[in-house]
Amino acid sequence: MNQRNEEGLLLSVENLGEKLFRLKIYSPEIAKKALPGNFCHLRVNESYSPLLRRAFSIHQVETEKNSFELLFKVVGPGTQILSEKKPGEKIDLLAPLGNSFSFPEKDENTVLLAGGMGIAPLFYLVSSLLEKKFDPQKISFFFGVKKKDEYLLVNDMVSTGIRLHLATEDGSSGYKGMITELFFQELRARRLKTKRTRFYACGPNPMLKKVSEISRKFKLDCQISLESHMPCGVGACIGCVVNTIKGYKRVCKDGPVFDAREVILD
Amino acid sequence: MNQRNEEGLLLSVENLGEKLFRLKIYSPEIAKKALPGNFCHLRVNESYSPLLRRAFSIHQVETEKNSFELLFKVVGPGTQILSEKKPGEKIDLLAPLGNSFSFPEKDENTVLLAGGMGIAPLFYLVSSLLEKKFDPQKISFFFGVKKKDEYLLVNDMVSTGIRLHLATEDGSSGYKGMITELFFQELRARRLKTKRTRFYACGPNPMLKKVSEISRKFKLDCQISLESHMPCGVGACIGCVVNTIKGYKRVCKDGPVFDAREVILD
Amino acid sequence: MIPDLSVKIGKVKFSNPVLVASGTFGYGEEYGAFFDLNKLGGIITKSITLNPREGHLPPRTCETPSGMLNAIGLANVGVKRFIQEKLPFLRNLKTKVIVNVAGSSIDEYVEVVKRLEGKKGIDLLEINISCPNVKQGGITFGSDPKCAYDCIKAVRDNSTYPIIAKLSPNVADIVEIALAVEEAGADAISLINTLVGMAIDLEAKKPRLSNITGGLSGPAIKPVALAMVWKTASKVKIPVIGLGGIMNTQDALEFILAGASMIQVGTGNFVDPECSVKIVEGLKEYCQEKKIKKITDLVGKLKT
Amino acid sequence: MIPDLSVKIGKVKFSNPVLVASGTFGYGEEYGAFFDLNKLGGIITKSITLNPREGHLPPRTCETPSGMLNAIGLANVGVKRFIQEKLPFLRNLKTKVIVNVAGSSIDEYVEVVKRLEGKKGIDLLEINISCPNVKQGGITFGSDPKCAYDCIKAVRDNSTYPIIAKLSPNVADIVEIALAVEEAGADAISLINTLVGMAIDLEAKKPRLSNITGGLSGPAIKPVALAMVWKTASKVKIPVIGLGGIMNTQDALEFILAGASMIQVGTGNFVDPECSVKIVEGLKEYCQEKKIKKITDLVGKLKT
Ligand SMILES: Cc1cc2nc3c(=O)[nH]c(=O)nc-3n(C[C@H](O)[C@H](O)[C@H](O)COP(=O)(O)OP(=O)(O)OC[C@H]3O[C@@H](n4cnc5c(N)ncnc54)[C@H](O)[C@@H]3O)c2cc1C
Ligand SMILES: Cc1cc2nc3c(=O)[nH]c(=O)nc-3n(C[C@H](O)[C@H](O)[C@H](O)COP(=O)(O)OP(=O)(O)OC[C@H]3O[C@@H](n4cnc5c(N)ncnc54)[C@H](O)[C@@H]3O)c2cc1C
Ligand SMILES: Cc1cc2nc3c(=O)[nH]c(=O)nc-3n(C[C@H](O)[C@H](O)[C@H](O)COP(=O)(O)O)c2cc1C
Ligand SMILES: Cc1cc2nc3c(=O)[nH]c(=O)nc-3n(C[C@H](O)[C@H](O)[C@H](O)COP(=O)(O)O)c2cc1C
Ligand code: FES
Ligand code: FES
Repeated sequence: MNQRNEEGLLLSVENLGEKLFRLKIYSPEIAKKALPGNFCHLRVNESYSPLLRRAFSIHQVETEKNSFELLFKVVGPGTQILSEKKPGEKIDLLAPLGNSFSFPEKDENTVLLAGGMGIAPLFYLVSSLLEKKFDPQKISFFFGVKKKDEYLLVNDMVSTGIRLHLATEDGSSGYKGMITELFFQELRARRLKTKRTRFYACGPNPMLKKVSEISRKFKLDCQISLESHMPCGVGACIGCVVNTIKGYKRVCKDGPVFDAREVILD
Repeated sequence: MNQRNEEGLLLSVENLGEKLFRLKIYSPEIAKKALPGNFCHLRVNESYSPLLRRAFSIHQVETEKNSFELLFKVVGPGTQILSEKKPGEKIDLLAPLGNSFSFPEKDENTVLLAGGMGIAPLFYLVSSLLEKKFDPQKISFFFGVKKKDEYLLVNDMVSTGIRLHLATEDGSSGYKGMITELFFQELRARRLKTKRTRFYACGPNPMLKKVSEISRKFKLDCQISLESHMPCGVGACIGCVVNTIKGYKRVCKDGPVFDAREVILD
Repeated sequence: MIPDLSVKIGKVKFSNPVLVASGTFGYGEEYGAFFDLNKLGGIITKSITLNPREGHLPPRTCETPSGMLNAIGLANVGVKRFIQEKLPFLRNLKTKVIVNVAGSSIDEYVEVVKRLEGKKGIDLLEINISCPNVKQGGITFGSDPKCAYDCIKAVRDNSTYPIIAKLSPNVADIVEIALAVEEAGADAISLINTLVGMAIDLEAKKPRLSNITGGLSGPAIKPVALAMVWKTASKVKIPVIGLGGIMNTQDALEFILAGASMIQVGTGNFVDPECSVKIVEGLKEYCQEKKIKKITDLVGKLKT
Repeated sequence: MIPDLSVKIGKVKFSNPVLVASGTFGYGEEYGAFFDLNKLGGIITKSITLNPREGHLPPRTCETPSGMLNAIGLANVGVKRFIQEKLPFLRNLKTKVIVNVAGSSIDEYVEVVKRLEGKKGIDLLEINISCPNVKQGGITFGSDPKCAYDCIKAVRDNSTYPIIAKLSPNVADIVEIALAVEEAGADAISLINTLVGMAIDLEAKKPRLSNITGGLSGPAIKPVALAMVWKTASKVKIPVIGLGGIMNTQDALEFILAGASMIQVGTGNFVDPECSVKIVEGLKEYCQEKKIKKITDLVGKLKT
């Protein structure tokens, strides 16, 4: 009974761009325990529409303030309702859930790839590394979005001194194309070390499929954070599985972080 | 095609007491057409919980302001959601629906009986009579509630000069008991004329059952406004029927106003 | 490009595939106040029986999560008054008129059908062999392939109108029933009628419906309806008409992809009286946007 | 007054009538992190088959109005690993343990049941003759009274545990099946498993589930479940266990009034992991408030 249904208190709701929102939630328990890669399973209201909980990565934690953040995009009814919440409302949460990213060694390089909302958990990972005094120069962050007004938190990242690589699919800013293409170019041009380097990726499935192929090809030590439809979120229903070389694994319990080389995305 | 799905604009939401709310809605069409006794069928939100529309009597109309009012009590999810609406929101309405009260002649007496939220349509009827210069002294209003903090609009009624009779079930103010008992006493004591007098009643079914029995016994010309579960509200589903001496009648279309002597409530 | 939304059942050509479901649209008059009924593909009447029926005691309906229960009890004016009082209004419409017929014995179905024969203003019949709210007959015809066959065959032999058989979802194998009515000569099949359900008033310790059980409709049953349409459409040669929880264009398109040639809006009419015409518009827009010339090109195009 | 919530099935006495439904609670471990499992009347395991099953391709679930579809495909560790890896955890609980058994042939059911025989930590078996998500067997056993009888009889003859037969709602006449399994020696009946359903991704023109169809659960199906419990409970002598959309104490009480001696929480666990224990508490409070000495006094007390 170490896990509980937490009742968080919504501290703030920020609109960061078109359909992009950041929630800050007060919950000492979660703020204390949450690790980069963990997620929370959240009930958006008490009605039956929508019925099931919605999963969101822990995006940032402020331990001293007993709070943590979520970053999300409005894509359907659940996220719509969430975006309309007001500070002071209670939030019904199960968290922290799932496994977490395993950290690099101090002297290793870190390369992160975020596609769209994939930034949510990876930003927390970067913050944690920097807090642990990792050298920002050894951290490369690849961030790709569809068009430039979907960029998020870029200034925050620039100010940390990490190496930032940006791409937009429509070429409105940065490299024109998929972030995985830019990444692949850098890899092939050997501008990225692969030895003693830890790779992390999060984003839409087609992107992660690419990442997992590249990881297998280049034998990268790469962790990816997956999404799936999650009825229970705690490992009980076996509904959220992903295929791996070791058979089906539950994204919610055995993941959401998996070794990119083991996952078989279709 | 004289009826339409109206989109009203919510002008104000007032909390008039525990769980009691009054909404003012802007809608020139409805304000122009609505008669005392008419109701509106309202969709509280776009989700499927609740799925069906909710019916509310037209409680007041301000023709010059192109607005009308609803008065309701929070009893379940639909009314709860409605009570949380904010001015400026759009309200999806079908109105005015149903038949309306037939008015007394100028020289007739008028006796109205409201139980709880039954005040909603009857208040509109009284206002209309007064506006048409009916003599307030010829209007008697019996208003019964469970306990005194459920009284509504009493001051408004007092100031009009009509004869007000109040009752609470718990005796916390006015006559102690059901409003129908007080009414029956007054009738038997012949303090109420029955000739050239029009009676009107609205309230919970047990009350209206009493009223309909009394009306048959004393041969009162009495109109009652009924409630029923209304899927369509327009007469198409035959779901909202009430039994009458002429067979089942649709409350939404053949009513909600019926002759008290014809209705058979169980 | 104006997409072609027309569909055919038997020899009847509908201007579009959107119908309104029996029992949710009365005899058409009421909703005529809200929009031009001629914009619909067709109107299906409340079930008509031989004699007028008062229907069940109230309460007859109640709401359930994303759905509703009804036990109207086939309340209707009876075939005679239908022809005298209701048909004249329907006859004046340009939209297609489908008369839904119910009965508690094959003889009753046949008798009603005979009386409707040759009446001006009727384009098709929908035979309700699936009503869960009457004791005799009704649903039993719909749950046994032999009974379903006999009933539809008898109607077929006594009517020259194209016939739609409306089936019950309260069966183990819908395909079996569908094949039986196809064999009996039905020109189309409509699926689904309501699921048998019940709701309880805990406070009163009583059923919410006076009839105890009723029929469940609305978005709650859409997944069940879609599955039945999909299973049936691939097995029968006649057109399938899909319904159950259709509330908007997207729902309608899902049924069409699953194999429905036409769709019906039932409970959706209550939630939004203009639901059906909005779907007609929505289908047109969808076809335009996706450059689909004929709506029939979409039927059954689910990739499985 | 502390109300007596205990209930008996066969010779097994449960501390209260609240169970968690098969497939929604794994093998108990996961939810043990959220509350004291011993507060439950009992735990029903995921369906166990003879051999381990990987289950269907993802996506395996999707949400529908007030409900969800699943096509897990009976993914489970198989009876051998169940006994080795999962039973030890369950054995240490004080709550009752019900092992749910599935198979694609009567032989498979019998073989699983034989291997479970005499294993410490098992209190009852629930025989799933109703899973809509496997091609062979499964649901077919549950939709024909003869097959249902044969399956339960074979299990009965090969097991000394009390047996609960879990029935499918995808039938025309649930009472017929219930009477058959009672005749075959079942000690109780649980109703309902999921309704067959389907959902479509319009954008992709593909079914939302890789298995195309799945099982519908949650509040959407509660009216269907209540009707089946009510119909069955008055016809069989053995206890009926009700489930389908139970999300709170009120829902549970409605099933009890309709005739259920016990209830199960399925999808409700996903919405609120503590849903089941909250119902245990809620039933206690209700009985206290209404001065009901024994919960069994409420069973079937619907006024009709
Ligand atoms: C472990 C995990 C972490 C996540 N972290 C974040 C995050 O930090 N920020 C964020 O914006 N989103 C995140 N998501 C995705 C988020 O859960 C979905 O966007 C959300 O559930 C959509 O709910 P909805 O009701 O708004 O839309 P729905 O109506 O539920 O869905 C809208 C669209 O999204 C798809 N969808 C729904 N749920 C998922 C899902 N779980 N995975 C993939 N597709 C889905 C639907 O198929 C549909 O196309 C995460 C998902 C998981 C599983
Ligand atoms: C013609 C008409 C006019 C009405 N006018 C008013 C009004 O002016 N002010 C007002 O407060 N209420 C009025 N009502 C009642 C109002 O419609 C219900 O209170 C409302 O629908 C409850 O919705 P809910 O979702 O909050 O509660 P629900 O969950 O729907 O119901 C809560 C409780 O109310 C009962 N109930 C629900 N709908 C009705 C109904 N239509 N009739 C009787 N009982 C019902 C339910 O059985 C339940 O016990 C009127 C009803 C009708 C038919
Ligand atoms: C109030 C009501 C009355 C109905 N009456 C009939 C009827 O008389 N005959 C019939 O064949 N179906 C009847 N039905 C079933 C509908 O035609 C339709 O099959 C069912 O409601 C499912 O569709 P929906 O979910 O769109 O409502 C009725 C449904 C409702 C809700
Ligand atoms: C994800 C999921 C998996 C299920 N797996 C099983 C199973 O393995 N065996 C079984 O008998 N029932 C299974 N069921 C059915 C449930 O036990 C239950 O009968 C059904 O969900 C209805 O109850 P509910 O509405 O409370 O969920 C499953 C249901 C769900 C939602
Ligand atoms: S969501 Fe239930 S096992 Fe992952
Ligand atoms: S609510 Fe449909 S007929 Fe009255």
